[in-house]
Amino acid sequence: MEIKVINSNNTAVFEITGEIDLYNSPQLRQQLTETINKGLKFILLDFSTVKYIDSSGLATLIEGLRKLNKVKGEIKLCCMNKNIRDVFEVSRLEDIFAIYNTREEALNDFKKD
Amino acid sequence: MEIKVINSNNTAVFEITGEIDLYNSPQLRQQLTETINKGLKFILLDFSTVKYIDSSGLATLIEGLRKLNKVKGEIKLCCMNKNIRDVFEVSRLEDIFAIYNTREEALNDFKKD
Amino acid sequence: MNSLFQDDVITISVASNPRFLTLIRCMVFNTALLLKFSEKISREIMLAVDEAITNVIKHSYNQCYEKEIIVSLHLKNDRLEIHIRDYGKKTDPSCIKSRDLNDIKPGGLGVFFIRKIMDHVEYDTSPEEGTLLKLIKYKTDCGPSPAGGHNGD
Amino acid sequence: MNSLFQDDVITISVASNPRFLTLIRCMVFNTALLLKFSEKISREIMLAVDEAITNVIKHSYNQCYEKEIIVSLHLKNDRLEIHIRDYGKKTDPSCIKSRDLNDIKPGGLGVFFIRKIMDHVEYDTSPEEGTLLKLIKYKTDCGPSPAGGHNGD
Ligand SMILES: Nc1ncnc2c1ncn2[C@@H]1O[C@H](COP(=O)(O)OP(=O)(O)O)[C@@H](O)[C@H]1O
Ligand SMILES: Nc1ncnc2c1ncn2[C@@H]1O[C@H](COP(=O)(O)OP(=O)(O)O)[C@@H](O)[C@H]1O
Repeated sequence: MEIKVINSNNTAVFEITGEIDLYNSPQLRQQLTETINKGLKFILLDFSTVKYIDSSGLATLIEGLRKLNKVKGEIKLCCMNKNIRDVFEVSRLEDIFAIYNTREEALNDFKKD
Repeated sequence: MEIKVINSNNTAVFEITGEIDLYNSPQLRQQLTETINKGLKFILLDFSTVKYIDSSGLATLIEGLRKLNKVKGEIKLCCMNKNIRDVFEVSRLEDIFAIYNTREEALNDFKKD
Repeated sequence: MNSLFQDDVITISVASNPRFLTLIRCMVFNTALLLKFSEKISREIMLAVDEAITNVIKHSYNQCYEKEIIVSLHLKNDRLEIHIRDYGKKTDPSCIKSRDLNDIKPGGLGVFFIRKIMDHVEYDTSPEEGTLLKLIKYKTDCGPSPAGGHNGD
Repeated sequence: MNSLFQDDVITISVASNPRFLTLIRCMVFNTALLLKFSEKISREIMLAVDEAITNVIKHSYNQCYEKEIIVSLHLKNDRLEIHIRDYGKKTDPSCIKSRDLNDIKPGGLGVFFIRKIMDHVEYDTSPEEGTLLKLIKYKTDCGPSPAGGHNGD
């Protein structure tokens, strides 16, 4: 898995490539923590090139969601393929995470003031 | 592996999907033999969706080439991705087979009279 | 489909290191495809096995990465049977439960996926050392009825 | 890269049925990627192993599909070592030769690919039953010089 982080103002976009499992999720967790600690409160995870996610990856996302909620930040996800979407659907995390089709829609929807 | 054969006049186009190895090449061999036995002498193999080929697949192609040569027919290949092309290059079969980038180029180049 | 697969068993032995999960996944996914499960179901079976091995690494082996895991894939005409053998800490199978989906917290989804996806899930702790987890997925129309499918969940 | 891989061995046991070649391929390809071989080299290693197993099925086991093949992948820091064990007919290794590329005929390319791709190819017929084929691919700059790379070919 590779993560490219693009920061601008208080928003960070994560471009994630590859598989998110028990092996890779610590790296995602660390990247999320670092970003939140830097004070960025709006995080968009672009899933365009994510090929796989399991419960270790989902747990990491839920952790990130909780941390951001505490600081009145937001986490959004976009550009999931059908296979990834299915995993969110089955685990009913579709209702918990804000999931968008495109990066633009997601970015425009951050509730900044 | 799946093969879809499209016949028109004395030309057959094989649309091959998947991997060509010891398991699948008998199916390709059979399809080639049937087609040649039907009297079709110009055969184009479209490799667009071929993901893998090994020496069993190459042997099958060489067999087809020989059979067609005997009846003054032709076999042509087109639309290989880089990985497949590499296998032809390394085994020096690039010089033996007529390989084209597009289906149109290949079809136009059959030496029919 | 004829009886070609009746006796085929594929066995993979691998260290309990998460970096090898990806290898087991491609093996399981492609085996399911060979058995003519749909791509969607094959992907689900792959996820269930990934979760089961993740749990072996985390819970049976306490994140110790040098222990042995043996995965065997039993190809049957009507089903794919997957055995996951570890030599780690045993747990009372009745304690291995998925969490309530309404309780949003990290963790606790692995067992949910395993039970949701597979038709049969059995933790056999009878071996002297470790556990043998048996997972079964039936081909459509060969398995138990949907109502009885997610056994004991 | 540190010494994480020093002792890792992955073992796969499978029937000598060509339909399982695709499983071994994905395993080998992904293992090579894990070891940080490039995608191109990983693909080549996958081809070499495919050819070696194809030959076991064809020549050692005479197309009998119910025999056992054991593939073990030894992950080392400087190389990937692949052992292919069969329990079939032994052959004098000096008879296992690739054909002249200028002689265009079906067949005879498998051994060519194996020797071209791998840095070390050794047919060990010393086991009481069958053959152990050892294939080694070194990481760039860790192996023998290119001139000496395609040993004995
Ligand atoms: N192989 C196992 N050995 C022992 N306990 C297990 C095993 N698998 C699951 N468990 C128990 O079941 C619980 C739920 O597992 P799971 O749904 O995978 O979530 P998580 O592992 O994230 O806690 C675990 O917390 C653990 O207590
Ligand atoms: N594993 C093996 N056991 C016995 N003989 C082998 C083995 N591999 C290769 N050979 C011999 O080497 C020859 C060349 O092999 P190869 O290049 O794979 O071509 P092919 O198998 O198409 O003949 C074979 O014809 C066979 O005689």
